[in-house]
Amino acid sequence: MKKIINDPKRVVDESVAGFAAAHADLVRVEYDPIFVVRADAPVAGKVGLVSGGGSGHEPLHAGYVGYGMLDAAVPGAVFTSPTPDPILAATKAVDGGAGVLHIVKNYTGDVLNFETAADLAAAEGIEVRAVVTNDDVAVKDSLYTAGRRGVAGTVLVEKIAGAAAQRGDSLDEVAAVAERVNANARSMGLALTPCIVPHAGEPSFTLAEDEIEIGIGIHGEPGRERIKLEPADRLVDRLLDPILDDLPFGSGDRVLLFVNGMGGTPQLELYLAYRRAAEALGERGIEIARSLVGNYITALEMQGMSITLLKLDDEMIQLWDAPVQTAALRWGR
Amino acid sequence: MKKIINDPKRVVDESVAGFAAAHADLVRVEYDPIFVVRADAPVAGKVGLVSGGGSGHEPLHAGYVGYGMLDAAVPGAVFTSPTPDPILAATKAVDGGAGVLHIVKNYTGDVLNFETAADLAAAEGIEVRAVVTNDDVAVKDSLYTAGRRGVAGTVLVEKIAGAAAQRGDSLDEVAAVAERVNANARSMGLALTPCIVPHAGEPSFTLAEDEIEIGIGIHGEPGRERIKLEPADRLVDRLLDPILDDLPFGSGDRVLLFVNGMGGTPQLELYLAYRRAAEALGERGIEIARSLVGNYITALEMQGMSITLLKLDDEMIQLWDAPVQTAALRWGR
Amino acid sequence: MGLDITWAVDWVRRSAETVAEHRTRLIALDREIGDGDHGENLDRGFQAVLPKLDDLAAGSTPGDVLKLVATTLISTVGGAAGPLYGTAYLKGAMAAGSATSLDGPAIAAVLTAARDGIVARGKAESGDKTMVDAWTPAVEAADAEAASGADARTVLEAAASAAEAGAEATEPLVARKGRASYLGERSAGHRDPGAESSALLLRAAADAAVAAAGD
Amino acid sequence: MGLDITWAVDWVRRSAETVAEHRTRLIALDREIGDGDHGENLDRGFQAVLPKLDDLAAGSTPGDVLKLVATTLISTVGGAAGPLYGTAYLKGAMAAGSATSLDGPAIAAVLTAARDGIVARGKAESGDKTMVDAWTPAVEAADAEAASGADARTVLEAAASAAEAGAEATEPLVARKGRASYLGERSAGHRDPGAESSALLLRAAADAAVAAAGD
Ligand SMILES: Nc1ncnc2c1ncn2[C@@H]1O[C@H](COP(=O)(O)OP(=O)(O)O)[C@@H](O)[C@H]1O
Ligand SMILES: Nc1ncnc2c1ncn2[C@@H]1O[C@H](COP(=O)(O)OP(=O)(O)O)[C@@H](O)[C@H]1O
Ligand SMILES: [Mg+2]
Ligand SMILES: [Mg+2]
Ligand SMILES: [Mg+2]
Ligand SMILES: [Mg+2]
Repeated sequence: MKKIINDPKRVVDESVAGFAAAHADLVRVEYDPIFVVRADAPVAGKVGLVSGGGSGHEPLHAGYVGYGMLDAAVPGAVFTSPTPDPILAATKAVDGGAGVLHIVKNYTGDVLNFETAADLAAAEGIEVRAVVTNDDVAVKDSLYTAGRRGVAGTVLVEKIAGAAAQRGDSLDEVAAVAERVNANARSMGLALTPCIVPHAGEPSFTLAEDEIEIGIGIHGEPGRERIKLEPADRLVDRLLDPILDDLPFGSGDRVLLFVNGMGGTPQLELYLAYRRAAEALGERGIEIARSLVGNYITALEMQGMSITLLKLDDEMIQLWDAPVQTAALRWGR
Repeated sequence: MKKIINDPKRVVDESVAGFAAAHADLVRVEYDPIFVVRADAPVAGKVGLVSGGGSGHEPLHAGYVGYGMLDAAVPGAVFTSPTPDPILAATKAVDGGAGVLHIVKNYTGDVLNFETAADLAAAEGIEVRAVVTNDDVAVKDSLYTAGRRGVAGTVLVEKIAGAAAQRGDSLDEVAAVAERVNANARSMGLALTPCIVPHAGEPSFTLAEDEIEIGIGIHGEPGRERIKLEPADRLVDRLLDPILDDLPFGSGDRVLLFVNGMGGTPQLELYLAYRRAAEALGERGIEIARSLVGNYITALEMQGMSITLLKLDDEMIQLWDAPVQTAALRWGR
Repeated sequence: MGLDITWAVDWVRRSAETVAEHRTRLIALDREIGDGDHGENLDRGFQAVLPKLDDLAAGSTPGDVLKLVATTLISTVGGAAGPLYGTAYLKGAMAAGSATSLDGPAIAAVLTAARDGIVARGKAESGDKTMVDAWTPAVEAADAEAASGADARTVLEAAASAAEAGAEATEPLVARKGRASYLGERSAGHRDPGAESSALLLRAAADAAVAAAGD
Repeated sequence: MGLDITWAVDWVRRSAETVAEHRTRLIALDREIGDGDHGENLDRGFQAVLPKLDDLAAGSTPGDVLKLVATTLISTVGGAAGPLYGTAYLKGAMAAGSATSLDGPAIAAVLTAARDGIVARGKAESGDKTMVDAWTPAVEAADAEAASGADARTVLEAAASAAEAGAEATEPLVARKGRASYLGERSAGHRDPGAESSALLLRAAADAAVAAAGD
């Protein structure tokens, strides 16, 4: 295992400390229990947005704390949901009197720990709502399973709901727009290489030089299918087709096209993939109204990418375009 | 070789096409010869800034084309300087009547090709000045060698000179501030893994599971020294010490601390490294006035990082803080 | 002869020991069909419980020990296993009440409450390839022994053996809950890490009971 | 007997062929002490020259062919080798002038001008571990042969052999110019890719002269 780390047990603490030092203008960090919070929190009268989950997906979530997006991020150990204590502490720290929205990726651990924290916060008189993101079409959904994973769509939910909160929407309104974004977002990912969790020290799976995993999540877990490496355009189609069929997306739709890197794939390749995705959408008469390309939700050093489509409406576009000032997403101020 | 590409010969063209499609609000692309230019170029009366070099360092340089930074970027083949033709074409495309500054990283190929283009542009009546960046302390400098490489300091030169041009400085003034940034910037890098040039298909060097290269550049070339992997804090010190000694930097200096990822290293590790770098500067009484952490100048999927220190003065801080709107660096608008 | 506070404390110590010993194996199981953190998470949790055992007030009951484990796991483990085991120990503690000694039926009741807590929280059914597949046979075996008048040690022996068999029986299953469910058919052929750790914890309880009997 | 346009065109074709054939080896050499693109760059350049040969006007001279190679390499190769080889062919073309046939001394003059162009552009000295270390011995050998009255074919044979020896002799050197200089002492023990490609190109020139003599 080759990593720029000291003690594997201190990876998250030390990295968060570096993040806080580099972005002292945007955030501060509480250490016991650990969470990252907007420098000016709580913002009086504003709905507070809290997200969190296992570490290793950077810039998610701490990179999205700031004006117009999250009020706090709660980092767990690598790929491990945080416990209720820091979620509760973060919830209290961002409560400006208008209630708090939890944005939770759909994993059993995240859901259960956020649930407990929400119960505890409610017991202390804070109004909490939760939105559970589940945009991953690689997972077959059913009443009898854990359901779909929350993946890259979560970034879009955080930006758009964050803008709604920033303009003064109520908790119900912010939760509603977050739900709407999640309901209109679909993602799918692939991996060329596995990643190595620091405390595990070994890759999550092994792949031959010509093999890739299709339908992966963001935790270094194997995907649904192992196939031979194919040209980029074909790989893009393999991700895009199930996404398009699922919502479904069709001619005349306006979308946000989001090509996300898993952490170890260079931008050169992400933009090359974007080219084909844009072409394929064009062929179907789907209009790309907004784009996002880069490493926005990752699985440590994994090489691979995911594609997300979000079907936009006017309000979503307006909220997407609204100013945001975070370490990882910034425009308009 | 595992990459999200189609034909290795078309990697740069297809990626640039994707970049142009994703950022049509910021840039347009000319294809024959290929270069990326600000959507509103030429800006009348403004000094035009052109940079370029081999591809594979993304977001450098196309990611820095836009308001307040570069006017054009000229991408060569992967790790290969572009030829004079596209440099000349880009120079003509951004000439707003106030002259054009070439920002050239110090590599024989880049210097020679930009030189030829500048001669040709001068012959067409365009005033061209060149600033050659050479911030890499890993390379021993001497009159008899090719000199130091231009590496991460180039990003800082482009931002600060770009802001000077944007506020209306003359060609001489913009060149002077670019030279001043270069003269006050020092960098050094290390690699945990090599990278693979698409047309080569094989790694540039091989490293054992416990070995790293110290003093690498950004072209997948081996460094000056191969050592055993060490804890992150020790690695940071290994990069920082020669940087500090070289300028030298000392107590009371205000600096910009830039921890750059080589492409395949996750943010988690970069911020962890930043923590130690900030601590080490603090121990020496050096004030970190500004920071930058992320993948800003890369070597494809290489795992590793570089550290850059820039000694700041008031004007540099003001120009650093000035609004910038590019694909990869954006604030203030 | 019932099991008292000494047993409960010993169970926790043995739990921490067996989890540490099998940490790497649990990580490896979780890497195959999950995200490779189960052994690390549980190890962190039980290591956090150990120092707190020294602070237990005089006159503490087995129920107090279980509650201490519950709250510590909840606040240190995270992931799916943290809340699920936390709930299990919490409900077990409630079933144990303030009794100073637990006989066969009481132990069976504790295990039943723990299992019910896991099911209530995680909504998994038998056969979903989760820790429930270790707990449910364990509870059934414990109930049967308790009904036939067995002592606490025998009840725990039966539960541990049934949990071990249950964990092994998860191997051919296709997961329907937890991370392994994302793999679909590819989850078959691997043992569920949570079922395995459940078996380890119940074996630790039985071993502690044997040691207590030997006192 | 002098070398005419047929020889010049044949040289270019043989150059393209030998560069394509040794593309992978040149890449490998450049990977060891550079950035692994030399074979790719040169191959791209010479492949771009080939179709242009068909468009040469009737009555073109060897100098016209060299100029065509120069401008094409400059606008397609990039990197260090593009401008350096471009300058070499450009200066060579100027030395060839409008002669329709090049004898021994004329060939030696072309090679000298080419080498001088590389040195003027790249500022490398002998022993810096660059293509100059192939060109300088080649020029010296060519001059010596030309001075002793040898014909063009013999001059080129001598130049090619000297370039090959010069390329081989770069192996122990520590680089002071080009990318290999960044490696410091670690550049020793590897052959310079540009010196190697220079030897290939000069061997192609000699082979073309042999073929022309056989006409
Ligand atoms: N819904 C559920 N009900 C019961 N047990 C579950 C459920 N989801 C997951 N588990 C158990 O949790 C174990 C995984 O725990 P762990 O690896 O610590 O958490 P995570 O999956 O969050 O990484 C699985 O092996 C399984 O036994
Ligand atoms: N200053 C120089 N003078 C002469 N030859 C040089 C000089 N710098 C580099 N070279 C030659 O160029 C070769 C490398 O060419 P190439 O790989 O195509 O360019 P780059 O180094 O830009 O990748 C080296 O092997 C060396 O022979
Ligand atoms: Mg986990
Ligand atoms: Mg090159
Ligand atoms: Mg797990
Ligand atoms: Mg090269």
